[in-house]
Amino acid sequence: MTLTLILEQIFNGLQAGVTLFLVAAGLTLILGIMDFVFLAHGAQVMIGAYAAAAITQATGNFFVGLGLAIPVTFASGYLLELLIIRHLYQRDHMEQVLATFGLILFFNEAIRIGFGPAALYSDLPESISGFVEILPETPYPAYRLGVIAIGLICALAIHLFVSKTRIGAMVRAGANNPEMTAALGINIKILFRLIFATGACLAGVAGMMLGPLTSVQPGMGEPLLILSLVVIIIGGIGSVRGAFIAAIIVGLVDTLGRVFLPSILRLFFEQATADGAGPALASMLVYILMAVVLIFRPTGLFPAKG
Amino acid sequence: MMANPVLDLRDLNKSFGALTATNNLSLTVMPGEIHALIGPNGAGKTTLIQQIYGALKPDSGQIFLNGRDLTGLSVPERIRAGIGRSFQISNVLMDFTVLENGIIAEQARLGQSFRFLRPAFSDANLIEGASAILDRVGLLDRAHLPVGGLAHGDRRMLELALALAASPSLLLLDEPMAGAGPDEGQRMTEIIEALRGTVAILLIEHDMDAVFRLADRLTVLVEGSVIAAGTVAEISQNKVVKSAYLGDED
Amino acid sequence: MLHLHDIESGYGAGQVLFGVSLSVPAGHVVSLMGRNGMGKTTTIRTIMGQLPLTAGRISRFGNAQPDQLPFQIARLGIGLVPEGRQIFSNLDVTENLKTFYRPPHDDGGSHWHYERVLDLFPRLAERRDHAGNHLSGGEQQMLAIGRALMTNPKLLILDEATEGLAPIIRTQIWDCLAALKAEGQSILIIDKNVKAIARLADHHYILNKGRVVWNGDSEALLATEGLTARYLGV
Amino acid sequence: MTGLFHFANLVRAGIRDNQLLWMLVAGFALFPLFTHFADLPFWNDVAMRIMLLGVAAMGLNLVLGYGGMVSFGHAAFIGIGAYCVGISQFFGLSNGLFHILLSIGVCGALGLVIGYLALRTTGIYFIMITLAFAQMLFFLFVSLEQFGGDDGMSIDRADFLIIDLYEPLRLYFLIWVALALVALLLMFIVRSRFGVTLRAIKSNESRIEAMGLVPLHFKITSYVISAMICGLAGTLFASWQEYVSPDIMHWTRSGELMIIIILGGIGTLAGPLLGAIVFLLLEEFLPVALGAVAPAYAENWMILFGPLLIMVVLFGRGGLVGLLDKAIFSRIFRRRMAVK
Repeated sequence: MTLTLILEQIFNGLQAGVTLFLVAAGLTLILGIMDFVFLAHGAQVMIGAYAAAAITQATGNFFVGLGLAIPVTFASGYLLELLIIRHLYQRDHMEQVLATFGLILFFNEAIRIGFGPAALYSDLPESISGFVEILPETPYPAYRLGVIAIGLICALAIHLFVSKTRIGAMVRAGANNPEMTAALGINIKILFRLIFATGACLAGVAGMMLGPLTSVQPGMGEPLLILSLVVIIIGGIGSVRGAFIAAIIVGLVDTLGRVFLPSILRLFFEQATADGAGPALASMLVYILMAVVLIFRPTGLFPAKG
Repeated sequence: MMANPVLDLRDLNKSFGALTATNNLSLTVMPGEIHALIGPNGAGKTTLIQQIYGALKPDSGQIFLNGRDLTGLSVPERIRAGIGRSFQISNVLMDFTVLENGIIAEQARLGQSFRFLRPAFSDANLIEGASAILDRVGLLDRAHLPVGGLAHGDRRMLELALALAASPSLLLLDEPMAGAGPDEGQRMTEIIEALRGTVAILLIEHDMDAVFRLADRLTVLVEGSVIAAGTVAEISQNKVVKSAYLGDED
Repeated sequence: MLHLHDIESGYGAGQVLFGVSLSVPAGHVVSLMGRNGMGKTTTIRTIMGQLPLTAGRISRFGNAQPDQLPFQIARLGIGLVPEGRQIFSNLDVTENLKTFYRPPHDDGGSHWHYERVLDLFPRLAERRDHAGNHLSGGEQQMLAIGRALMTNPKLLILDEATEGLAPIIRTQIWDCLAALKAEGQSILIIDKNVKAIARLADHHYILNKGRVVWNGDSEALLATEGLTARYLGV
Repeated sequence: MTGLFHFANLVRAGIRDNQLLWMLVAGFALFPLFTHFADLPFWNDVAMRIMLLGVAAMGLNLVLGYGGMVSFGHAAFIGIGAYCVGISQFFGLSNGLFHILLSIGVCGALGLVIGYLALRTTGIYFIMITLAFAQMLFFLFVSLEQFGGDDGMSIDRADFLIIDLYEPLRLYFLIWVALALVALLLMFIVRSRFGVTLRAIKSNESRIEAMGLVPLHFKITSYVISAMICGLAGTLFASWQEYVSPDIMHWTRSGELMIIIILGGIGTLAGPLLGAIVFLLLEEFLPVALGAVAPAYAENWMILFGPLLIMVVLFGRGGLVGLLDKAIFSRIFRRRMAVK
């Protein structure tokens, strides 16, 4: 266990964390402001990844793929809200679970029909597939570093947008008291739709950035969806700041736990026990973390209301 | 010799941020009396009821029921200690019939709610107990109606019946006349009147005709503080009350 | 400005208003009085489109189109100061004001903007960075009025704007409303303070059990024997 | 489909919920007779799956339908029940009765822990937390290499007392007995003082508190009972499948259970079983139907099933059965109007 390895894994954790945040940011607003259980948010990740991969293949240019995928995901979120989601706001949570579960099945199957069940792999262009020395003799993939940078920039942009702009203040007012917000002349239906589309867009950005790092395949969004739900519960539903902090924590705990937990256990237990329990414990770590947070703070670390 | 009070509030304080909802408030309710709590909206009446009931925790001060310190007890524990409550907005079991509401209250009173075998709604003993509960407010003839189909005033009656079910020593009534028509209000007044002497009542009500008719004593609350307390005659002559409540300031 | 013709409304199956008619002419201050539970706030909520109109007609600034949404009604030029103030607790004072700014409808009236609202309520200027839930009741009330003024309304509606406040704060609020009236602001106000409202308003309506049982000017209000005791008193 | 339509009519005609339940249970007892004479042995297998999913859904329905707790993690209990068989056999313990008792015990204890933690929250938090706990267990078994990890482990149909479950129909009737027992248990619970209070908590928790009862006690108890029932279903599922892998507790299965309940009719005794029938028939016939139209895409039947779920939520308040019923009825009705 060297310093290099630790540093590298911390960066991997950060990269996982910021990606998770992009998925969780929109979702926490959808859950918190609209009180809407939107399980198909993972499908937006998938749509973003496929859009980027398909456009990259068609145009042969990775950056065009990334650039064009953004409006595609925004439009898909906008249309989804307009056609289906807005009819579900007044329904109870269980019906929302059922309908958005149906959406997941539909999107996964549609992608399977359109692109086949096999995973798509997209190669990174030469220009960004190299390594950067983050410390002397500690090379780190440039692309992952870029993902971290873009994720942090997005996080900063979201933070500034929500806390500094007038529309951001409208969003927060809408979260606090939608009826009063409307009575002051704000069209909260449009506001909700834009939040929804923006959330979809952010999830899409996460998907397209993950494309070259993982396999792009039907259902790829669901593990991220579940993890981002954990993030939202830890951070407090409806809080963007909470989502960011929780996402980084979850990203680091998950990544570092998987790498280092078995060796840490080996310090205390016999090798066989440690090797058996290590991976199991590591994969449960974020859920254990969530349970612990809930025992002490049942509404998460930074609840948006109250 | 003075009897011991049923409810004894000592120096209660409660604030929400900079908003003082209850300000150093002390108050007693004597056995069998109807004690009305009046004051403008936002004066902290419901907040006070919530603290007695246990849904809100006072920042400081103590609450005694029959000499027992309730501070720190949960809502169900306070109910079992002898508090009954009706809510501002009808709080009854809407998906059940009137009789079923009574049966659920009766089995709770008997401490039998944790039984798994015999059907509850066809149990003769429970039906008998529930009928007695409903009879007190004159709802027996509507026992088999679903609560959802009940007139608003009857729902208020059922609410009162449920609050009375466990024979509490203190009844908290939060605007029992709210939303009732004139006839319903009259009926409710008569039923509360009939309870006088059997149970101590702390009553919040805006219908002043009803308050003047029912209350043995009045406490006037403004901005969380008691500004006057006394009999109906004393309060209705009180200049401070007039200016604070009617707002006839110059 | 605002005309209600025989409106009926309520919550679900429970009807609250049984044919209420009233008018607010331009530049006038009109009051709506009555005890709690008589339908005052229900009338306001129906005017704002927050409750459906089941019968009758509402004309807002000559626009009588039914089924408008609350935000559309607000944009026609109604500024609401709601019962219970309803300040956004997670926004600071500045955000509570600036977020809802809309320019005036025509250049005739006065123009309310952030600085001018702070001039009107110097207390708010001192607390401009405080979150809404860290304000006292009086400050919240001032903020609610300021917030409604920021929309540059043609008609300002105040629902119990002095309720539950200390007398000195109430006096400030009344002075502020008098100043607004002097500028020609049209106002519909609900309050229980008969004397203060008789000084401010030109015309009064008294609601009892969902019906207008009396209306008239201030002189008549104060002169009519037993009116306040019957419909308004303790 | 006409059969289901007929049942819906029976309900309308005043056949009570519990009567419908017992008719269905009796139907499953007689079903092997039908498959024997019609020479359709494959359908016994389908019927076993329906009964197993039905039992699990009935267990979930106690908290979901009667208690109003939207648990999105009940597949975990099915999985734990199934792994109780696998792991017992791994250590050489092969008695089926022991497996059942073990899984009921383990699921009860686990239900107590998860229920206690999850029920501190409400609303969306509760949904998400139950889901997260199920995921925790899912990943636990994915990473337990000694018990097969991702690949799972195969299972012997264990001896149940002296019955050899490899004999034809033995397992079928063991499952049937479990179904009947669970149906009986739920019928008693739902009508009992406890069940009545649980339903009242769903209707209005604060009124139950105002009666001096602690709602949490009732909720946790029902959560534990429902976990045990799902554990039982999982144990039998493992025997039926002769195999167990983490897949059995994948979060989509929790979704499936919810779908089954809502399709059949939430908060009813017969609903979960009815829903299981509809669900598995859709699973059998949608590919056939799709294959008839577009042979290349028969495997992609989910593309129809997903929108179907959305339609049920948007237009069919009374579950799929209600939807079908309404559609057929209104057509007949319109035709009659036209004749007049």
